[in-house]
Amino acid sequence: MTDTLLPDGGTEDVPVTKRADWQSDQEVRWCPGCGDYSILTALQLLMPDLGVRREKTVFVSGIGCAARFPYYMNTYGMHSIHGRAPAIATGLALARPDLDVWVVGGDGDMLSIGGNHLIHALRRNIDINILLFNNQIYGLTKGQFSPTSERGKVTKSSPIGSCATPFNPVSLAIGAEASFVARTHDMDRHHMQEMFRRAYEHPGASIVEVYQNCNVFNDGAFETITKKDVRDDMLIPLRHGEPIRFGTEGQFGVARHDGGVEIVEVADVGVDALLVHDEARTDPSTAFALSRLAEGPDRPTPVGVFRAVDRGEYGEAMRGQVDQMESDRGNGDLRALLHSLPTWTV
Amino acid sequence: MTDTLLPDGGTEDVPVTKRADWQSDQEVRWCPGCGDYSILTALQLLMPDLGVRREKTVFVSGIGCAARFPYYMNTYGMHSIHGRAPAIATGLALARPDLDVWVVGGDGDMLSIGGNHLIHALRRNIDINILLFNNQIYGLTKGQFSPTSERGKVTKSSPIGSCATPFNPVSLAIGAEASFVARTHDMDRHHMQEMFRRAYEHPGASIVEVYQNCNVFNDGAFETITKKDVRDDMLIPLRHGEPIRFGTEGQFGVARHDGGVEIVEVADVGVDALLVHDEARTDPSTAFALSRLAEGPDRPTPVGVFRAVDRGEYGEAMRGQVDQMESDRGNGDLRALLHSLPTWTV
Amino acid sequence: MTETSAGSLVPEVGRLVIRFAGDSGDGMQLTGDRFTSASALFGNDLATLPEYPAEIRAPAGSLAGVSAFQVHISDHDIFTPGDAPHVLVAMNPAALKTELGTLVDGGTVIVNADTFNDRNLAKAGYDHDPLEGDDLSAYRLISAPMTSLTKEACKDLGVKPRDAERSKNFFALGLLSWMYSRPVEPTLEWIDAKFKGRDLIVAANRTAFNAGHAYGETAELSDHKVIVRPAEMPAGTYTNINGNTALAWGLVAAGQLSGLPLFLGSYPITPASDILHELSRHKQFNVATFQAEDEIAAIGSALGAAYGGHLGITTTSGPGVALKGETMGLAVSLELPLIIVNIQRGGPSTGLPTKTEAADLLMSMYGRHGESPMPVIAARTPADCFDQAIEAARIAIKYRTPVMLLSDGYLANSSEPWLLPDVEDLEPIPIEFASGFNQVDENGDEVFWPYLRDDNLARPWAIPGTPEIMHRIGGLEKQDGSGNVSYDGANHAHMIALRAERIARIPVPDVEVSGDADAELLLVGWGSTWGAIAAAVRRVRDSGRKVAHVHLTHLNPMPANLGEVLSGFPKVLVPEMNLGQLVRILRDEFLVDARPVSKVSGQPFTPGELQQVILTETGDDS
Amino acid sequence: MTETSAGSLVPEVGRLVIRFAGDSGDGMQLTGDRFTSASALFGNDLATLPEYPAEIRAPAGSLAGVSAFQVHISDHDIFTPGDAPHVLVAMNPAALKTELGTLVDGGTVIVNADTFNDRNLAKAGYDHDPLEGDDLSAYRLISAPMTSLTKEACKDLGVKPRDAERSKNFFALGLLSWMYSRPVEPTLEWIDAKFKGRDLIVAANRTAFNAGHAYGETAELSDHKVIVRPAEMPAGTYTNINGNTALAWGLVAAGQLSGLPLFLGSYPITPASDILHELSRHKQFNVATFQAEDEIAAIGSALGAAYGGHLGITTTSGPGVALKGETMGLAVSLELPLIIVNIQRGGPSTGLPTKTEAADLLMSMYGRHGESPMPVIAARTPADCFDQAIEAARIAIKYRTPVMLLSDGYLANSSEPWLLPDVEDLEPIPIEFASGFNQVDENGDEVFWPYLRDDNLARPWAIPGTPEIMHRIGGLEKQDGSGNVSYDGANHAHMIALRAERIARIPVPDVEVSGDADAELLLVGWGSTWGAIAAAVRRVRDSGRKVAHVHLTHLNPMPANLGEVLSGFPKVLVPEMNLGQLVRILRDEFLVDARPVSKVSGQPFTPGELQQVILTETGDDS
Ligand SMILES: Cc1ncc(C[n+]2csc(CCOP(=O)(O)OP(=O)(O)O)c2C)c(N)n1
Ligand SMILES: Cc1ncc(C[n+]2csc(CCOP(=O)(O)OP(=O)(O)O)c2C)c(N)n1
Ligand code: SF4
Ligand code: SF4
Ligand SMILES: [Mg+2]
Ligand SMILES: [Mg+2]
Repeated sequence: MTDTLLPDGGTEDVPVTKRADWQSDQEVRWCPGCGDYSILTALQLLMPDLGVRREKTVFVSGIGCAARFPYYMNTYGMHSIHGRAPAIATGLALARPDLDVWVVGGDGDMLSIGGNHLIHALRRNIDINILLFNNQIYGLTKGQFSPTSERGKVTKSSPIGSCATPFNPVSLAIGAEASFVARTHDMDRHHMQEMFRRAYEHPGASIVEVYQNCNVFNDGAFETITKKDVRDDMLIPLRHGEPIRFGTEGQFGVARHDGGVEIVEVADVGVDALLVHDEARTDPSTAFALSRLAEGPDRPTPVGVFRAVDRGEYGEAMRGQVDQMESDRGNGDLRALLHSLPTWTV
Repeated sequence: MTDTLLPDGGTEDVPVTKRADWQSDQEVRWCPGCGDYSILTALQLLMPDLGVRREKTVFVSGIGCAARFPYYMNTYGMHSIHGRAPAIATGLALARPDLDVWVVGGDGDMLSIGGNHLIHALRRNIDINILLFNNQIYGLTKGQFSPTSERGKVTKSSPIGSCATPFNPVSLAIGAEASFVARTHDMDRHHMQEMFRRAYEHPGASIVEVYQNCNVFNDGAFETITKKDVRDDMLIPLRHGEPIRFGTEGQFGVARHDGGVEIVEVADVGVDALLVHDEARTDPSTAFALSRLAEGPDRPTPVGVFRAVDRGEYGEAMRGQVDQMESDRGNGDLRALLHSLPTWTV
Repeated sequence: MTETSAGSLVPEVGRLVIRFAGDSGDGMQLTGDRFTSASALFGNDLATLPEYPAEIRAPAGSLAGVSAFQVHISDHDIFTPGDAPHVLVAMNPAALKTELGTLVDGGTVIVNADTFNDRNLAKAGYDHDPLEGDDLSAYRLISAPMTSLTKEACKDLGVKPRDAERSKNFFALGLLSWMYSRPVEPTLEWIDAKFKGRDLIVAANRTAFNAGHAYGETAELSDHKVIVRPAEMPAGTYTNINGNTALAWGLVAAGQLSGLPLFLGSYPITPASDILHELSRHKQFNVATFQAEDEIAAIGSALGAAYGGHLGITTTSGPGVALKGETMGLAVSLELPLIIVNIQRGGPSTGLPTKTEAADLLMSMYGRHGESPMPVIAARTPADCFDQAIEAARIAIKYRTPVMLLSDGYLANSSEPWLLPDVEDLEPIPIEFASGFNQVDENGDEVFWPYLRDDNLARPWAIPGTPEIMHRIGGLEKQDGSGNVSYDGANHAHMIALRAERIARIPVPDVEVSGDADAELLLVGWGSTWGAIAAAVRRVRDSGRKVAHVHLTHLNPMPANLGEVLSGFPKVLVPEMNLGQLVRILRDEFLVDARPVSKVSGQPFTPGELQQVILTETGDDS
Repeated sequence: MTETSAGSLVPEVGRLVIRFAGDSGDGMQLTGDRFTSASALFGNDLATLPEYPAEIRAPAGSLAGVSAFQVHISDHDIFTPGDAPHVLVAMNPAALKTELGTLVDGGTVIVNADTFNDRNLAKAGYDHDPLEGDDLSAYRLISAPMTSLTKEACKDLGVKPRDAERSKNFFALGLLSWMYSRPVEPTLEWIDAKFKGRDLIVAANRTAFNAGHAYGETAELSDHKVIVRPAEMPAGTYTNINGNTALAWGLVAAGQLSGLPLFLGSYPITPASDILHELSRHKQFNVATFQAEDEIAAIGSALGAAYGGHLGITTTSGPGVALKGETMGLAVSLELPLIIVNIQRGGPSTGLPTKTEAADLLMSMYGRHGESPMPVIAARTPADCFDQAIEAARIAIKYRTPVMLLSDGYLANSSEPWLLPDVEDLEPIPIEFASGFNQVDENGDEVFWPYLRDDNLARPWAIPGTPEIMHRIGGLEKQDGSGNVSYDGANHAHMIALRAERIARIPVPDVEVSGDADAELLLVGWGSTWGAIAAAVRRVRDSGRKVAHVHLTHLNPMPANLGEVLSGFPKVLVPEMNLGQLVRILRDEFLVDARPVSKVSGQPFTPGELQQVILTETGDDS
């Protein structure tokens, strides 16, 4: 497939950049103290390390506070409409495999109105990196519950509490055949960067759930697990090839139990009983089980890469078909096409 | 909540009905041989047994061959628009808890365009019974691949094969927090009826995937597992409280393996090693693992109830809030409402 | 009760427009609101216009973070929040910078002098201090160190200085209350009630308010004092209401009047969300609010509830309406009652979400595939939203049709005194659900025909649960009468004509011409332009010229006498907050050479702008 | 080459309309298609109209299962598939029952007598055998036992009788080929090619065809023979093409002419799906087809691809367009090229999905929130779909705008001979992507302004991957030029005006008046009504009366001379397959008293219907 008109994207070495090169000239307009800032910083600091070109990088977003993200990156970017970023990014990524396409959105944008595009992008394994900023609230519209808000949540649109069970974004993604699923949070720059890098490196669709604090409408939603002083006991780091273990002294761990997983005290069961994390299992069942450990951010919650398997990216297959037809039939010949049905001459 | 204007729905006993009472006067217009017929028959034969009233029963559907279902039931029915049946049914079920609301649709209707409404209805646990007729094809539009078509499927819109990994509807539903998930197929009336009855009895949202043969555009899609002579070896019946076992002589079974489940020979492992099916596990991990047994209908495939847990139905909570506000504030007093902001008198 | 007793030396003015502006964190909306309430209780007629920044919380002190609230008070009935303000309260340099341009020449500028430091000046883009240069020479400046005076006043209360500082808006409010002789008690009582239990805050706010009040006296600002006397208003009880609240209450009222439970299916979107918020607080009126996963599910759920015999409603704004088109088409085909509320905002696309515009009229009329006519009505003032919500329900229920109810960001947020109706006077909305067979078939058997029509051409509202009359409906074309699916061409043509006629025949009140029936020029408006047009027409007529005004509430179908009315005027102008949409419909329907007057800058017309247009058109462009 | 040499006794007719009708399983579409091909090769001008039942496979023998194919052949240029057929081929009683009414008085009815048994008669709702009563007395009946004759002829081939029976449509085709002197070889060759490898089927079909041909001779049907001579057509190579195929090829051509890869994002829907199918077969033209999860994702993906520098296209029908409104609005705001193809069908809602209608014009113009103008163009004939697809691409690319391309179910499926263009003659579509800085900022630095405009007011098409000019775009209002988000009211007003002007200024060809420039009556049409209007106008003018016709391809913007043209005619009628939509726009734009002529019965106008309208309007209603 020859896209002669498209920029060939520089054959010289990727230039060395620094954070400032990735910062756009736009004033950042989130509320002071918003968790989005630290995510932005993490990514802007990471980009120079990825060895990618700014002009080959595109951020696509929907609408919401999170969705303002593209404005602040000195890359290409589209701030589209509510919920549709995964669909738009799908078209862009399929058309332009030379680009790195990132999708950024909030829990409302991507799980409420955009839920269908999200699960289909994951299923198809489109080569995009999805960052889901989950603050469990609608920020931009000033505080209604979202599909990740806990049951009973009191908000402007649920004055005596919401009635709905929330999605667990990791479970949903795994149920939708996602090939890469990770979780991180806005209080740990290093961990975010690790997850973003892994998402970037993954062929096909990757989704990273980022617990993000909305200090205006849902302040402290993740405090119980992400605050520095509780983190060790409340976050369960998933590390490929390692037994899943956490706690200030590593006193807790995760072990299989009745088809799922449960938290155990290492002292009780011994290290060998701990589940050794294997993010590359073809069968997503264990990854799914891990996603069930915490129903909400009030119990010890796994962070890290739940699942990372290479199962073939959609665009490659799609472009393969163009190539196949080209090699079967030669490059398109318009005259031949027009004459392909029975013709007669007067 | 007093709906004085709404029909009070008969206090006399539910009248005894027979199949014919549930058949509408409309000529059935599916292709001769279509699997939809047997599903219709199964349901029309079942209804008299459920002890329900025709006037209290509503079928809501989207668009597609499957979605013509409501026309043939002598109940209330709405043949709505493509993909939106779960949303419309949600409103109806919430407004009218006295009704039994069924949703019928195809794999395109409910998993492609309607995927988002479906997963949100499941998550919220709306009290509706969803029958997903999965024929792995778009029937009504004459044969394009659907979100459940296998990769590589050749159809009108994928002349050299589709590039996408399909959804596993059971996995997707479980990932979306479904409280009741079952699978059955159009070749076994008795099993269908059992599943439909269970779906009916379940409080909250229930979804039944029905493997359905489209003999015109995707004939034989499930033949390898549902044909009478292979069925025993290819279908894995899930029965609550029983070890999962199948095969003409019961020679196969399902056992846990590496966090998932696998098929074993009973002779090799012994009966005690088999997984005892527990549909009521709060943790959906095992149900999810079971859903992964077959990637497509070419390997032994579980049928039956994967998961059935009562986790509180949305409508009940919602109506509870009306009651709560009524008891906190008394029945709405319009005059008081109009005077609830500061007033002054001239 | 205050100094403004007769005989005072305070000059009187007929009306006064005050604009409060400050940083988002400065509490300007609250300050404006309180001033408004006090003015309402005092007896003025009034109208308000809040304006928020688009960002949730823009950086403190920035131009983007300026929040403003305009209030127009008067001693006679008024229609709008006013043109250029007479008084600008600017709590920081950014507010001064963005808002000064709107002030009338010679107007009063009241600033919080404490904020005019280098940092804030820089943030606002000033390279000098405007309080010192010539910037304000055309205005009357009151420069009060509000922050420090407030801190000072509170210093003995035990409030932390930073908390005391937060009360500075009450200082401003106190000062304005003194200058314009507002009653003091209501505000103090309100403070007590609002911050009940938080004694320090009550004390600080009270103290700041009193300090501001005293400041006027002591700083000898007496020559700034003016008084706006109470307006003569019809007797009755009033409340100050904005459009969204009125609309929500109107829906509640429609539920009560019809005896139907309300089902709102909605998805949050500015500036419509507040209707969802408001309704979700009043469930005791048998109101169910369902926050759906998107706008399509929102209308879908409302339609499902309507099918079940509830009053189904969906509320949204332009982008949401653009998503609902297909489901509206289904509702048209199903012939079920449904209310779609569109609080219009600046477009296209995401556009200017927090600004007003009224550019969705043509979409309301034609934004569905196929021939799918729907009644469209539009509210004209905040309080009118109450009436039109009821009207929308009445039409939807009686004619079994989806109805589009239009409001806009301006009506949604601005407020006016509303003479509360007597609840008993509201006309009930009769409901009749089908209850049994309505037809005899060829075999002489009784059957139910879901598309048998009444005198209004409406089909039965036949809800599930009703014994005997089970039937199926759907979006495929149906045989008229039996409702069976029909692919028959002649029947399709018949049904299309019938659906059109059913809507076209809905009786709507004739338009009334206000102003001079023998004028050369007629202004035709719809929706929220009412206030500005009415005010402009009054001004022009007061100056001795002739002009007439007709305002449409019902846009589809239109009043029967409209064509005749239009033909009576040589010139017809149609002011709209769009590029000219109603004008297209009028030209098409009536072949009149009506011309558009457009404003699409995110703000409502001011009376002055339209006054100028009228003067120009009537031959004087002074 | 056949018996129709000069001097034969066979009477000549100028044109002939034949309608093939039978059960869905009878292969009528294929039979009609073959007859059409043979006629094309013979040199007739022609036009076809297939009509399928709505069900995939309705019960055999039922009225709902009748499938029909109409072909109009002639010795002169024609414009439509004809009015009432002269010949009806009815393969079973149900086909006779549903189709007989359309036949001209005295027309020929050819039936497969074998199917007229009790069972089939009952299924068709006959209580007697119409072949025996008076039902057909007004017609010329040819009653051939096609099934048994076919079986008989095939009996020695070794084909199972049930399989042989399947070939009965070839019997019918053979008979018609004999009656109307169609060349035989092409059909036989086609059979060989089509069923290659399945020798028994080839033999059965060949045998049946020959048997039918012989039947005409032996059954002495000679007085039924007529001949339609080849038409004089411009020299060149022709192919018989339907609208959907032409449209798909036009898109491929646009890709080739612009050098852009094609990206089609689509979701299946009748009658648009075939474009998706066709394009997915031609990936070697650098065509990507993406079957999305719904219509919103379909247009979204196309827009994403367009942003990436591909020619982004989405194809759908009415209900799908109703879902795309919000994303079209985004495309308007982003000012990116995008083609939205709407193959209109009967509405509202699901309506009559397999029938034609053209009632989405107003939605195309106004079906988005806010002021979001978009070019709209409509194809007029099947082959014209090729040209208009290219035109849509040309406008989209040059003016960086979404373009709505309208076709309908009738154009989609009906076919006509198309004089194949010389590929070299097609005008290239120049592409220019932005390649670097285009502006200098206050500091003297080079910068890129994504909304800097060219002479056409179009902004740069600046695609990701281009070094240096990284920038962000979105649906919020933007500062003109810099493209930065702007909440400034004056800029918003400017941008709205600019977006409107950009579209309004697109140059489109003037309309040409065909017929009599000095007539009293002008017919204005758009889209697929062209054929029927042109044919009616020709008939009326042939009869000596004056009438004129103007046909619009460009509906937004409209041709510059249209107003002047309209003003030249005292009477203007606008035939449309809706309740009157273009007529609204014309009345609005030009204040002419144009009046609608509506047809909404799921079928296109026939020339006869419009002829009658014209005669009535021009004072003769004979
Ligand atoms: C079609 C449409 N519907 C609704 C909205 C209003 N809206 C904007 S953002 C948003 C949700 C914001 O929540 P989330 O996606 O979680 O992002 P956050 O602001 O929390 O980062 C909504 C409902 C819109 N802009 N467009
Ligand atoms: C908005 C909209 N998009 C597309 C269609 C066309 N359409 C009708 S049914 C259908 C899919 C049918 O497949 P499925 O849901 O699997 O049902 P089946 O016919 O296989 O039973 C499609 C794409 C439509 N009617 N409306
Ligand atoms: S509202 Fe919440 S999510 Fe949005 S910018 Fe403010 S703090 Fe962040
Ligand atoms: S097309 Fe397939 S699914 Fe549809 S009715 Fe026919 S056999 Fe059944
Ligand atoms: Mg959020
Ligand atoms: Mg299907």
